[in-house]
Amino acid sequence: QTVIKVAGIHASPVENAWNSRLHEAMLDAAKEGLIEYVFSEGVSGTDYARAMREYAEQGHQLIVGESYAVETEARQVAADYPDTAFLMGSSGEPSGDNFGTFGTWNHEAAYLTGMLAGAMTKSNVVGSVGAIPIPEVNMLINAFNLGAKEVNPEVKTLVAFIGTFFDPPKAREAGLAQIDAGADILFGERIGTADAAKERGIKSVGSLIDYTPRYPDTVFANAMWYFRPLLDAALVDVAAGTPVGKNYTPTSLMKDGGNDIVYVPDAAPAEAVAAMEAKRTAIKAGEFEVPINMEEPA
Amino acid sequence: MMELLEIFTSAGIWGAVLRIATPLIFGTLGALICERAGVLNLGIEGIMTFGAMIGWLTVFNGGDLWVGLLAAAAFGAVFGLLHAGMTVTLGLSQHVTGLGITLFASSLSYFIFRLAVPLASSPPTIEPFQPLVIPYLSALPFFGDALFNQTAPTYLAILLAVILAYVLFRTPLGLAVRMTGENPHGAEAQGVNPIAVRIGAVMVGSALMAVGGAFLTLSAFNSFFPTMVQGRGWVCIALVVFASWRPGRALLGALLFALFDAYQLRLQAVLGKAVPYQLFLMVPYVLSIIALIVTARRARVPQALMQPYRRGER
Amino acid sequence: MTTHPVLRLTGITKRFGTTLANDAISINLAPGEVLALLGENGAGKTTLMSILFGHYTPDAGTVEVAGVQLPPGKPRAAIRAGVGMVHQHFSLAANLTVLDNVMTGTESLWRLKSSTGAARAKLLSIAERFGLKVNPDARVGDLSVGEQQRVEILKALYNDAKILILDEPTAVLTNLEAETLFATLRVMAQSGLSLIFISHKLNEVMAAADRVVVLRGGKVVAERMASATSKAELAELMVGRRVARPVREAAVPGTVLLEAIDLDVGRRLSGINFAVHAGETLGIIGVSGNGQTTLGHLVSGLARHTGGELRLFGQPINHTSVRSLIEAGIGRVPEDRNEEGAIGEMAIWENAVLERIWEFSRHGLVDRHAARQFATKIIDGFDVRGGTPDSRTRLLSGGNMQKLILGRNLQNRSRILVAAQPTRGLDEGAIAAVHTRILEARRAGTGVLLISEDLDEVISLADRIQAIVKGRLSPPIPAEQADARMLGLMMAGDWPQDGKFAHAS
Amino acid sequence: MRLERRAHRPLVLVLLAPVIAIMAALAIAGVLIAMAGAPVLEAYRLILTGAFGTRLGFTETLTRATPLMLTGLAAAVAFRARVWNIGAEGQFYLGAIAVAAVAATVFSGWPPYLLIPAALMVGAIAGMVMLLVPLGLRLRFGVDEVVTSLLLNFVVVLFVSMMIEGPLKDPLAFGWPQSIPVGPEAMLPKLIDRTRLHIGLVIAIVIAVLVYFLQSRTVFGMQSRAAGLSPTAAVFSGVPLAKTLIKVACLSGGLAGLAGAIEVMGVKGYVTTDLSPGYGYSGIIVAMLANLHPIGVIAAALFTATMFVGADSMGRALGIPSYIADMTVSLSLLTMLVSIFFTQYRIRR
Ligand SMILES: Nc1ncnc2c1ncn2[C@@H]1O[C@H](COP(=O)(O)OP(=O)(O)OP(=O)(O)O)[C@@H](O)[C@H]1O
Ligand SMILES: Nc1ncnc2c1ncn2[C@@H]1O[C@H](COP(=O)(O)OP(=O)(O)OP(=O)(O)O)[C@@H](O)[C@H]1O
Ligand SMILES: [Mg+2]
Ligand SMILES: [Mg+2]
Repeated sequence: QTVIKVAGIHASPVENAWNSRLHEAMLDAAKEGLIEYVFSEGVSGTDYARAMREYAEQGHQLIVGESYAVETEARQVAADYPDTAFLMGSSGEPSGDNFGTFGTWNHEAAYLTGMLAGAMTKSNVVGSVGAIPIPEVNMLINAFNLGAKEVNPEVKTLVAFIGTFFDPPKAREAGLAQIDAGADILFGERIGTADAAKERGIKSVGSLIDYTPRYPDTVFANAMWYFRPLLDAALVDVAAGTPVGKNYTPTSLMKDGGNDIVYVPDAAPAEAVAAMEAKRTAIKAGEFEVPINMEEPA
Repeated sequence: MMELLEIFTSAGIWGAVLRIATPLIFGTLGALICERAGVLNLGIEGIMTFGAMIGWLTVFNGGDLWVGLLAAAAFGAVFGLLHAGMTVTLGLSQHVTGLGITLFASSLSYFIFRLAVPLASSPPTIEPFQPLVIPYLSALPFFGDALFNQTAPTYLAILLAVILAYVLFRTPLGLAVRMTGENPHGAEAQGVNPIAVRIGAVMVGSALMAVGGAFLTLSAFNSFFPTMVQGRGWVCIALVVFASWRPGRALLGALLFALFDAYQLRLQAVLGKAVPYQLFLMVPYVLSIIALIVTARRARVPQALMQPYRRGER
Repeated sequence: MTTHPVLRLTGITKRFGTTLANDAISINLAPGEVLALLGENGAGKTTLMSILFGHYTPDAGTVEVAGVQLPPGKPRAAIRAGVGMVHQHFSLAANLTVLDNVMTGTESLWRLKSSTGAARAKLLSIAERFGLKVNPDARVGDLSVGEQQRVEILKALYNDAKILILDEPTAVLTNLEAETLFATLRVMAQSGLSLIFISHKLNEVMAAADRVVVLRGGKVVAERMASATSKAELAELMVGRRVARPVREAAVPGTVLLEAIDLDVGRRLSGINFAVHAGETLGIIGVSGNGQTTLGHLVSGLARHTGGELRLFGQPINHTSVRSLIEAGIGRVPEDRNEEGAIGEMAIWENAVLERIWEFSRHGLVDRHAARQFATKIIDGFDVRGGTPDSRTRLLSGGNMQKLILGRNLQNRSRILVAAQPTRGLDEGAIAAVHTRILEARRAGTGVLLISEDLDEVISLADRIQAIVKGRLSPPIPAEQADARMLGLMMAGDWPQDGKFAHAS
Repeated sequence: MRLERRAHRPLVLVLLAPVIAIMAALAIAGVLIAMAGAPVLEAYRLILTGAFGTRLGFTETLTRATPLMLTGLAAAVAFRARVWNIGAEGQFYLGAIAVAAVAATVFSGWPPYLLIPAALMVGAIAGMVMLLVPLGLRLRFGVDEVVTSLLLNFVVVLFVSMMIEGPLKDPLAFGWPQSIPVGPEAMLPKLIDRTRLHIGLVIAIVIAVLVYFLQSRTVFGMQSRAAGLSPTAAVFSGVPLAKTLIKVACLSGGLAGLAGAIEVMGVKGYVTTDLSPGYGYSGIIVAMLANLHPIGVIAAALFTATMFVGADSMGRALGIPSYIADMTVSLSLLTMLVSIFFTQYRIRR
């Protein structure tokens, strides 16, 4: 078995929750000896295409990253380097034989966290703090809200966008503002939100990564997203020489282990947990499909 | 519409105002000191970033929170020395040096952070400043939550504005700083060394800027993120002009700015997406510009601002 | 005087790049003595005083005050030793109050509180003692030039100066203010203060100084007791050759070129009347702050009249612009040559043509060849020394810059010349040169409007004289009838209300 | 010890200054590289090859220099007339979004030889408008433009963000906030195939030469310099101050707007809020490095781009944190400022 040379290009610093999922998965794969991994972080839109080309010219076989801000250019690069495989977080379609895409689908897990939140809220108000209303953020918050409403039709949902991906103190202030507006459970699409919850002694839900260790008494559930299944699928294709120019998103679904809920069992009432677990099983079995709504949440 | 006004009656918003304002107060006072001595310090954004990083790193490595603030101040002063060395001693362009320092200090912060801290999925945390409980006051209804539920650095920032106003307008040192900013030749003619005053002022000012940055990682939040200063430094530069170079008004300006910010965050909760959120985010900037228009005629710009002083040159 | 000197400068040498500004200068000053330092523009006077005060570090030489050597380059040490200096270019902060300006640097910087009260009392008592009235809380920028000068002196006295240095203290003062100043200085000298003052005005030097030291090219070239010399001798010593100001011959006035009839400019000038004839000089005198600047700006195209009539060559004109006036043949010498007259960082040729750029350009392109030729003509014709057309104008001395400004206006013979304070701050040689040019232009038929605060200058150049007081103009009197007393009265606003002097023509 | 202005700038020093500056910057960067545990000499070699050694590096350097030339010119033109335009970043973005708004809508169907010039024009005009606001505030109310132009940068970026999430949002981008594309007809022709290098480089160089001509040979150039050096003297000389400054602002803002337009039409094809990695701010630095000389701006932009692209590639090759690129650039800017200074001054005693 040959070791595949993989390069990661992160538009944000790798601390960013989303990037950290990719980064960790690749570090793990490297540790297991499956890949050789190098990366660049904080690569701006202007420099992104150059980074792709440089890695391609250096002979990396698989380039993993995100083409959200450079969809057109990224596909051009892929066309110019047909021997290199690209796996890009993207809102667009795959292109050619070597440009594969994936979306971040942890909406199923978000739905399940919403079910817990809806059951737990006393004020019947839950809030979400997001970065900017892009499809994958919208989808997540919508799923959370829907989950909450499913168990508690009375619930009122608040949404705030802070207008930037990187301002934890601001996310915290937005969280506080929602608490002031009555919310007693916060869904933190952005890091910083849970700090507000912690400060005011209420509960909070994390997204993408497991925030519970960081906020033990505050974050009772997380809508986890796992990149490893995506990476593995792409690695298989690269090793086999099959084209990677396809949409890998389905690998993100819960039934494939791409996302899941992680929660503190005794934080929520037992019947709420039971209802949620039932749904979880249904999703995994393909009996229930969480609706995908990419519209900006109202 | 009542809802829009009701926001102001919650204690939460006033507490938020003080918190949001704190880094701005430090930064604005820092920039104000520099400018009173005649030096524009556009290095502020980078210096705040470095302060945020080094303050956090100090605490992360076992330092006390206050030691973290001190470390930030010390490194801020070092960058101040760099800025002063170039703009005061050599008399190089203050804009360009400042922008260069911003670029340098921020990239250096990220670089050091990356080398010093093991990669983790979410950035490691420290135990930040906790709200300081002030006997009786913190327990007051409404006001306790609104005003007296802050961390120590916030009170320090407010105190600093008062101290700075006193120093500038009531002490010989303050007079020397003001004279240097108005007419360094005049200062020199009275036996005050304008070069030394400027270097000192820029160092002290930069130290405050860095403390403002450190507040973000030691009190407002508990981790360091690259780019987390998010333009707060530039806002401070505007606030100095808004304040007509007066510490009291700087305090007021920072609070006002914070009020808009806190208000717009809460407004989103009320109005939802009826209005693009960008419009709210614009409000503080637009209001600053309007305030500048209103105060422009009355503002007394330090006459020697941005003018290099070289001894023995005319 | 046999007492040993309070101040001793020994072998002071200072070089700026290639200029030797001070060349082994040695000077002594006795207690209570008033010493005048005289010399052409650029002779090195200011440099010498700046070294004495510690602004500049000398390349060689020492400064001793009362027998103790001062460390070089330390103004603070000089101040402590009792040296006070009033700078040629004021070193005041316009935005600060008088008291702030005076107090700066007088207390230890690390004191926790300024003793404002004590300082105010001290300032007022000094002001009282020397008759220098000021309001300690006034913002300096709101004061008149004369008042600012007072603040400068008070600053020096406040530090208990025993030696007071004044660098051209009267350059921007009127005769009246200058007289008051010198009276004050005499009082100070009698109370034991030693004084050094720099001046280009020989009258003042003769009247106020005990002793005169003349610098030329950075060297001491002569030393005279004031009682044993004359203005003519001093002038010659300064310049190194005989200079005499040209003498005005009788005018042959021609037609009226420029006329103001009951003219207002806002509230700054009201109901003024004057007429400038061809081949004649009309002098306007007045104490600063009475409207000269506005008058100068009006006829330079920078201000508009709001009432009355302004006639150019008999035609009423409504809106003036710089270009229309220059095209009509008005030459303009601004009162502040550094601020308005020339741009130091631009080349001489650029300053020569900037205000008439349309004559030196086509389709928006500057004809640099023609412009340089024009500048060369001025440099040759008006004896502008110290630069080529391409050198930076800043390098020119004040006198030469003034010749350049006159030259660009007179090269193609203006029909009217407006000259505001044309010799302010210039040395005797330069004054003579400027006066010669103005008289030459007049002889050739140019009508000259001379706005000046220097009575001697107005008396020697003008054919008729009017005074400006609080925005109003007195009726003219012929120069033959003018004497210092009469002009003094006029400047105080003392003229018959019917608009005619009894003995005027 | 004190500084003394040199009577003239010795040619040797003028030539040596950049060399010394770069060496000093690399020496300091070397310490940081060593801190990151990478081989320093190898790093230096990689910077060079990264910027020039390959076709990719070479064309990327030129591509990155293109917007810097234009924003550098924008700053140089304004600063010469003492119009402190710190707002080139905002003008850049407004120029870019304006192009995005018209290229594929109003101008759709136009032939490229009309469409491209017209779109560039629109970008330039948008930039102009953006600088006329702070200048107008200065002329009318006496508001210092340093601060207003700086603040407007943030307003413009928010405005752009509002546009690309609102009316100009690309419906085909699956909700990701980006503007509608300018369309293939509006894309500037490439200079070299399979690279990002486009005709914008030529445009920028031609404009630099034109600006040089404008400043050194025309009445406008002379008057704008006079207005900058001494407004009072300029007014006395009959220079129409407000008019001149307005023209300067149009030129400066126009150039920055054009930079944005060219970046969209040359490289990216649509607008996002990270279109510019601070080109507007770097332009100020470029202009100062060039001593505000338009031809010098070309060199300074190339220099800045070289340092960035080279150091960025080096960081990637050696696996050290990518922030090394910005650090190297800023260090070389600071050392360059100092070394240029010492061509004008000497230290005595
Ligand atoms: N800081 C300086 N740098 C360079 N040259 C200088 C400087 N100061 C003075 N000089 C030059 O030194 C010479 C003497 O100048 P100084 O100011 O002492 O003359 P001055 O006698 O005071 O003249 P004025 O009567 O015009 O005031 C002049 O040639 C002047 O240009
Ligand atoms: N823009 C203005 N608005 C209101 N008052 C003014 C203005 N400019 C001048 N004045 C006042 O009008 C009077 C005449 O002003 P002007 O500047 O013409 O005097 P001046 O004799 O030239 O003074 P100086 O010799 O000090 O320059 C003064 O009292 C002055 O304070
Ligand atoms: Mg002098
Ligand atoms: Mg005046």
